Amino acid sequence: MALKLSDYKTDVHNDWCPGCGDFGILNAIQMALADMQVPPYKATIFSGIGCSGKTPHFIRTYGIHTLHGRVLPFAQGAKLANPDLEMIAVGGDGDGLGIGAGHFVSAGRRNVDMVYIIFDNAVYGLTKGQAAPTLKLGMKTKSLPQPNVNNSVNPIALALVAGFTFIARGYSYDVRHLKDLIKKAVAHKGLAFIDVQQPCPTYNDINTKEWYQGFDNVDPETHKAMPRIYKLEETGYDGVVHDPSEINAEMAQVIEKSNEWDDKIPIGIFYQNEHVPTYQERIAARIPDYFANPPSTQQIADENDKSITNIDRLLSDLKVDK
Amino acid sequence: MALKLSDYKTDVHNDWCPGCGDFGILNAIQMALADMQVPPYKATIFSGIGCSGKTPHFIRTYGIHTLHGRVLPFAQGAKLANPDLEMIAVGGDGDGLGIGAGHFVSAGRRNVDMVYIIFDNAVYGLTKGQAAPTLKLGMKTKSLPQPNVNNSVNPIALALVAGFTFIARGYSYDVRHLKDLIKKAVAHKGLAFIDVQQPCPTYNDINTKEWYQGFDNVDPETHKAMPRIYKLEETGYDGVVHDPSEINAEMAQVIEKSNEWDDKIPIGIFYQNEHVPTYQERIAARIPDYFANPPSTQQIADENDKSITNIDRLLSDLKVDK
Amino acid sequence: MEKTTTNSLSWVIGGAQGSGVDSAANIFSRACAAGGLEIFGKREYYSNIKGEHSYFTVRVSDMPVHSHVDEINVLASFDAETIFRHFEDVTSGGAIIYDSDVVNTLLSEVPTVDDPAAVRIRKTLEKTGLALSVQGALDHAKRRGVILFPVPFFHLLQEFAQKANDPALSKLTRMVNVMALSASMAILDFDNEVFAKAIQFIFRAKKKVADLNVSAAAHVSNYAKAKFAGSDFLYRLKTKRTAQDMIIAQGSQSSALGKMVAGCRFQTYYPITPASDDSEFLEANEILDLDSPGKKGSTVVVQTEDEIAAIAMAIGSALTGARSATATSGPGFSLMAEALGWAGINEVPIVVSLYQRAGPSTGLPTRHEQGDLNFAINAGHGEFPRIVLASGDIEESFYDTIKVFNLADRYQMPVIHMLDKAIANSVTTCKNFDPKKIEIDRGSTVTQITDKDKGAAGNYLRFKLSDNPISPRVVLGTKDAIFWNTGDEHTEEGHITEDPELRVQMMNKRMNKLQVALREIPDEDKVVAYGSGDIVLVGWGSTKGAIIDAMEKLASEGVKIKFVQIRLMSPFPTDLLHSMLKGAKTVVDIEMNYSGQLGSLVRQHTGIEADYQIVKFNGRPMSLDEVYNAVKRIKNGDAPRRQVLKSGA
Amino acid sequence: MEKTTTNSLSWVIGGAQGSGVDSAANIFSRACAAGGLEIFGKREYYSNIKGEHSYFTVRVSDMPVHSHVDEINVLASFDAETIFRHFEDVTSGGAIIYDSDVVNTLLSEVPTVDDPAAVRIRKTLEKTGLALSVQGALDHAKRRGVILFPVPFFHLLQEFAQKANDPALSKLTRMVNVMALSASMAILDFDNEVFAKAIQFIFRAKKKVADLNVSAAAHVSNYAKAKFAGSDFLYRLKTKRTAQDMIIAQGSQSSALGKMVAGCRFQTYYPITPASDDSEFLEANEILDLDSPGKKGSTVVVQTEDEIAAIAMAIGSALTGARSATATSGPGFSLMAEALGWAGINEVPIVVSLYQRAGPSTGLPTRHEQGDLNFAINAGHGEFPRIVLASGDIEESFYDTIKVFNLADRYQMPVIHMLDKAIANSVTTCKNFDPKKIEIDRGSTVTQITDKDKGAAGNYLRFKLSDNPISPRVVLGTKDAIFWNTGDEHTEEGHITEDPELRVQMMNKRMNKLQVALREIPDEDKVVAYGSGDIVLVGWGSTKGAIIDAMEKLASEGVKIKFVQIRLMSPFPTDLLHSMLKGAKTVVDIEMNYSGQLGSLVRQHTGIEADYQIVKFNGRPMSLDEVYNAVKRIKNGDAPRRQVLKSGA
Ligand SMILES: Cc1ncc(C[n+]2csc(CCOP(=O)(O)OP(=O)(O)O)c2C)c(N)n1
Ligand SMILES: Cc1ncc(C[n+]2csc(CCOP(=O)(O)OP(=O)(O)O)c2C)c(N)n1
Ligand code: SF4
Ligand code: SF4
Ligand SMILES: [Mg+2]
Ligand SMILES: [Mg+2]
Repeated sequence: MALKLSDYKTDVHNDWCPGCGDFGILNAIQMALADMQVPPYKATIFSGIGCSGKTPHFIRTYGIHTLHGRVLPFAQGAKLANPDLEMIAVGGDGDGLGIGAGHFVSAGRRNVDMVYIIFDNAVYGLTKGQAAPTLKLGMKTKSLPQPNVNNSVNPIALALVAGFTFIARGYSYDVRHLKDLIKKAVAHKGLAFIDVQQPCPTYNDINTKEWYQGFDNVDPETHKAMPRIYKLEETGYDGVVHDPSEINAEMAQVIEKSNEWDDKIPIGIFYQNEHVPTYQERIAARIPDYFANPPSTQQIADENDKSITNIDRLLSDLKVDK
Repeated sequence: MALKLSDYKTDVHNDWCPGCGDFGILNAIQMALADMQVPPYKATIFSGIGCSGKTPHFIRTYGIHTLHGRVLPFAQGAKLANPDLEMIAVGGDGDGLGIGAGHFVSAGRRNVDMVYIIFDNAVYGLTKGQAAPTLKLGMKTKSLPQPNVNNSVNPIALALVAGFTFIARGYSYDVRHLKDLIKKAVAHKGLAFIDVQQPCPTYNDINTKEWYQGFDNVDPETHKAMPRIYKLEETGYDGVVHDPSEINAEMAQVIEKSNEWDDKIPIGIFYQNEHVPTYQERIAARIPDYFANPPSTQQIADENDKSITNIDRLLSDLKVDK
Repeated sequence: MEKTTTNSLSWVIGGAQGSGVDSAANIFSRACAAGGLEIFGKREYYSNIKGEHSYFTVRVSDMPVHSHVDEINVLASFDAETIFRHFEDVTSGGAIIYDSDVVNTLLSEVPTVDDPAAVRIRKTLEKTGLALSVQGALDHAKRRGVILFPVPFFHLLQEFAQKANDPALSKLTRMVNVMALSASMAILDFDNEVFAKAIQFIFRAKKKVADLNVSAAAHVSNYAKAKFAGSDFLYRLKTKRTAQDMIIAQGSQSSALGKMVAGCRFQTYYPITPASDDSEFLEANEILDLDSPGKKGSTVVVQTEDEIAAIAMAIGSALTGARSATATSGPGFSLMAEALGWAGINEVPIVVSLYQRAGPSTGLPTRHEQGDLNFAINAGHGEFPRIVLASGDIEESFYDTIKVFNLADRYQMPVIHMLDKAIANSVTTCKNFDPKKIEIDRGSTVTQITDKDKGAAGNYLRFKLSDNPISPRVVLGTKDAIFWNTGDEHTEEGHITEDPELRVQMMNKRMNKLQVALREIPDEDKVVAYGSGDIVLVGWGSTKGAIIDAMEKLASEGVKIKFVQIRLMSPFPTDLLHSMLKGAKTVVDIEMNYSGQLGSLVRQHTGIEADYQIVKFNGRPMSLDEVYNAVKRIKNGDAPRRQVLKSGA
Repeated sequence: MEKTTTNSLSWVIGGAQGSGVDSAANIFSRACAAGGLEIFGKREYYSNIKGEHSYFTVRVSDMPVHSHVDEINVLASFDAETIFRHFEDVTSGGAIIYDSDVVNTLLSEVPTVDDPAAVRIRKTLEKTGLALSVQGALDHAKRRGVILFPVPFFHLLQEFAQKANDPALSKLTRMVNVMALSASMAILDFDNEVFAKAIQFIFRAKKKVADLNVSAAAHVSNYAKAKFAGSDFLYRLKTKRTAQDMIIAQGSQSSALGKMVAGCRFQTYYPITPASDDSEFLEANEILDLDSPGKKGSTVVVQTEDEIAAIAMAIGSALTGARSATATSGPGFSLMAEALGWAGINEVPIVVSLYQRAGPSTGLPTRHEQGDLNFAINAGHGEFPRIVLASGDIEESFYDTIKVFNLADRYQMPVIHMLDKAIANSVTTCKNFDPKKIEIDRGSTVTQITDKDKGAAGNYLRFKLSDNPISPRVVLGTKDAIFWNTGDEHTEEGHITEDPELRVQMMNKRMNKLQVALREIPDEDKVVAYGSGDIVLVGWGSTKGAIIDAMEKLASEGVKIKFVQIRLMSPFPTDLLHSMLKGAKTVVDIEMNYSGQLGSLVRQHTGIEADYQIVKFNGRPMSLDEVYNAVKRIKNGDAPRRQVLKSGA
């Protein structure tokens, strides 16, 4: 029996603000899971703390709502202990790129085969609109007493330098496109990152839906709004590293594209590189049966509750009469 | 009376291992301070924890040996409270790019006018040689039971993406070159980063002095060692952003250069961009007399120990008979 | 109830987050205060931005009030959920003001009423055979003698728009908050002018909005006065002359105001409820007036990447001589544990304002608890000196804020100033803060170094060992005073040492400072006793208001109790407390946490075990009634050793 | 001293870090053990990689030994600093083996002797009018009856090279450690063959090095036996048959071995002294033998970016059902405070091996202290259940490690296993570990979900409320058992709730588990009593060895005392302790920290205040003598209430 979209929904009341971009991302995740027919019990959604952090409660898969900034370590630990499960980590921009920036960089170094989605609204939503790391320098959203004094971090470029092997950007009001990105991210072998532009109508009155749609940016000729969002794939951009030798050129291209902002904001896949071994593969290179016998499923005791681990070899080294 | 090099030395016994690359960095810092004639009491060296963390104790300026991974926040706090002092932060690669990676990224967003030097030996020295974030994937230094399972982080590229506005690499056995870099970093308006290649003869038997000198990499023709280290400035490389429009090209060039390794390792200035306002300038844009009257020197009480802060304006808003 | 009750009531307004409950409550509070009345208000809300139920309770009286009560005399509402959530608490003779358009709303139609609450409401209504709708709830209330005041908000808005000849106004549903408030004011017969002035004040930043709200309020008021004339409702609010020099103090501002006065010039923070307000108020008012005319002070407020950076930056700043602080709540404080120890071993004066909220972990992030006491006292590995001071109410918190900076400087150690959600999210009338009352004490500092400050090697001795464990402090950048700091054990100069003897001397030096502090800190900052009686309630922090009010109520019935408020939590004022508990027949530990942390602390230090424990940990602050009833039971001898209080929605 | 002392001595070898002190001591220990003797050894070193002074003390006896003594009977050295550091502690009749080439080295020529130590040494020498040189120190010792054994190491090395016809060997100064050791063995008349075998064993990974060392040792031995024949030195080590099934256990491995047996299959860590060894041993032996032949188990050991990630990853792993742990020391543990609470509220079994070292902050990172007790019990904001168990010695730590995993699973909460530097850096002979002794108890788990596990809405109830506060656990990936976790307060399904009633129920559920644990945990894991007597020493952790040994010494003098070792630090075994302290005339709190943390804990829970306190916080573990003397003073009635112990270099 095929799984339906509704099979991925819980009956938990969703208390995001009306019009919040988070809804689109939630839908896209659920649609992607349904499209891929992932059995709900085989997937776990991990989240950090923030408005975005509530996401798992609305999805009927295992849902682990962790601590502010720590979603990646929690999720990586689970994935490494049970590589069979689908692990999707989600969280806010403050969560992932502010307090969590260190884990972000370190996760890139590991390349654990999983997905990380950032709900990028440029504000700390749940704490009432302070500037988040992606808010541009000098911007003053309505909740700020003064213009933002910090430079913004560039999540795409940061992911690239950190070592993420799949890097994409989505837009929360283009749900189908985002859903496809998520499916590709899940299919990717390695650590996949999706930065989702997510309007927060309550606190971010700059990067609004209307702004993304270019309502403030009307073509003087056609008098039509010029949408800022465009799709990389429609421009012939190819982010795939086909051969490791391309890396430098590819990286330069990613950096350049990731610096686009203001009038043109690309979405789609910026970068994909499957030439880097996953962390799981690196473990398997040391522990040959790691995939078949990962930590979560190892038998540790016999039917009489006696440990079956045999440390005689190690103890014999300690024997005094050796 | 001119300050001499010896004026920057303490009589604290230095217990680094013989031949440690740290000595070169220490000398370079002291020489730079002497060259610039910085009065010792006007400078503070902050450090993290590690072999490198002991550095301030050997320098006769104020010295604040902080916590593992936290040197940047400590130093930034001090600098912002007293922008008149010269603040130099130093620490290990584990300190700055492992546990401290989040602060590294966030410091880039601030661009506080100060200097940060990483002693990059690719190992955790003081804890006996575990892999540090800059150790390349698959490398097995003598203290590791297994080859390194993590990808290395690229400090130059990370600094670039984080927003550091001066990014350089030095080599601890080229003390004069490093000294010049430090002087330029101090002179730079904004946050300056120097990644110093620092051989750790005790634990890192891969990236040794001999390796940097190319003893393993002998020119088949001349039979001479081909040193890996070369100077960017001698190749005509120009890392200075002369105009903000050059940013993309400049970044691409930095990324490419920073990816060079194995046979050729560039040192020198990768990037310098003074078009970004410093954090101090951003504060001054809000608090006009910030530079003249920073937190550290503000008078807060009168001679009778009465507070001189007048909150009448704020209290009057609370008055019930208003 | 026949007699009119004047100037003594409990008023509650509820509504969805983001629908203006706060503004309405602020107007109400200010109006009362401006009308010479005393108020105590408190806010309850979900960890949510828009849509979940929030409410504001304001108690009004002729006499000072310090707490809320469980009962509601006037419930002002403009949505269905508020009725469902609170109808049972409205007293006989009390009023419910509600939107007549929502009466048919079913309980099941309000998604924000979560399961456990819905089950309880359903049970109540079913038991009395009433409909599972707003109407049912209203009927339930009515049967119990509550007086109902239906107001057709939408219709009135349309009328208002018509009258103003501006159809667009009919869409301004954002104004229903003030309209519901105005209906309450009308039935309470509150002075129109004072009310209008309060509206103007709260919306002072937006003159047009203010005017519109005043007119809309007047429109509703006229309607209500006409419609409800002659009702049985007998509560009244009568304005009087205001007392001189009273303010209406916000708990979210008192500590920030104290910081300004204290001379705190550097504050770091990472956003967290309910601590962020402290920093945001400082930032919004970063330029400071000084007594010297023409000169300005300023506070540098830095939003950091996390709480580790927050405390580290504040320490860095403190080293330069700036009075420096950070403000946080439980989760953030957990992350500060390591750096706290660094400040401790390096004798750096630093203030952490710890706004407690309900834990553990993320817990109930917008709810109240006093669950961090043990942690605050013990946070950080190893042993280092710290001072922990807990404020009992808004007024205390202002003066305490100045004191904690003095303590930090004087004893050169981290000071944790314990506040909580109940203080931060409450508002009260009180005497205007006196910024000159507490003098600035920067402790022992040196700016000119002489030979006596130096060691044998000619170096300045930052951590000089002498009979006085407090060595004079210098700041970075001082001439001739170069020193070092390290998280390692250090020499007098501040260099690393592993010498066993020096280690012992340095440990003694640091820890002995606590003895000095304990000797010097005035008694009133350690423990304060109120009243007298055989039963002694020992408490701390924000339960103070409810206890003080309950004491008064008990006293009016001839039951005399004593309240011992512990303020200095560490170092523990053992001797003083001992003397205060001497002769107590019955000792009662009263606090807002599961395990009775203060009780254990008292026992640990004094050996005295409380005879009774009154605790609460459902996330809602203690009410006057709860304290009153719990003490009554003890008095009557029918109390269990542990009473767990559970009121609050 | 006239009589020969056989098989009872304290041997110390010292030298610069990195010069082979450890290897020499390991060889010595193993040789003694292989010779049927019992040993207890401990290592002291600076937070430094090369050059600072380190030393290893080994006590040898016919009978089991559990501690070190202050006195040195044989000091084996090959550098000047070791003489300066330890000459005063060598007993009359004891020996100093030293490099005859360093006798003229001046104290001022040894830069690693830090100021405070240098001042002390200078004073001692000046007082007796001796030269401030190695010679002076040796003279000082000699005057006190110490027997001097000069060995010309460099010359012997040259001879050795000549003999072996390999001039390069003369440069192998790295071998002086074994040479100094060999000289000790020679004067102790230790069995050559057993000694040689021990060398071979320690260098077993490098056959050539081993052989070389054996030959060099023999060369020195011959020299020493010839040269020192007929000396007054009267200590001897006589080998015997080894007892069956004895091991020489390393404190750095016992917990790791326990983890393997316990079935811990996922360990995270961030490097830190002295905890890293635990993880590194697991990693080095990541492939595990199983009883089922042909099959292998494995441990995934992840070095994380920091300790926050370490605990978070371990929790993530634990959610999948893998037994998971992390190991750290104070600074790292400070960073884990927040996540600990998350594990607590979500009832996740997780083990934290906390290797205490001397704090606060970076403190004395390679030195010893029991300073984290209060912190371990209270770490993390808010209130959540946890178990804290402290091991007293290496052997205990092996079995306790298995137990802590059982406790974590059974009670579904974080368990902190307290160890310390003294355990981690010591070595002892003991009975071989029995991996089958402790059964594996995974607690209440479900793998097949039935309707009774589900709630009204058909969802699995991970946190089901029932009479039993322990709800059966499922792991991620279980069919039909979808649940949620959150740091917020939760419903039975694991969704966020702010309901006040549910909150109270969930708090009760979680905290009640502690009562169950307290009921079920066997007494011997709570408190263990040794001996009997009027004076009762109450202690915890690694002071056990010194106390046990001191008890024995006191008993031999007819002084009988009782030792109560508290093992379960939280939840506190109040009743059991009460019963054990009943009738005690004098209660003595003995521990390795400044403030007597255990003492306060005991008072907090039992109301019993210790009559005396014996504390130590100079970074060096307690010696047998210290405990003995301190108790003697108490016994004799001339002890102050607080005795601060200070021995150790
Ligand atoms: C350690 C810690 N610090 C602070 C907080 C308070 N906090 C809750 S949500 C949040 C920010 C959320 O912003 P973001 O991550 O961007 O998520 P959003 O709400 O925008 O989806 C913060 C700081 C916390 N829960 N834990
Ligand atoms: C919170 C914390 N975790 C771990 C440690 C232990 N520690 C001390 S030094 C060090 C690593 C040092 O490596 P690096 O930063 O590269 O400096 P290096 O010694 O190589 O100069 C660590 C992990 C610590 N001091 N604090
Ligand atoms: S505050 Fe912003 S991000 Fe949060 S729910 Fe509302 S709209 Fe969405
Ligand atoms: S361990 Fe390495 S980095 Fe540390 S002092 Fe020795 S050589 Fe230098
Ligand atoms: Mg956000
Ligand atoms: Mg390093």
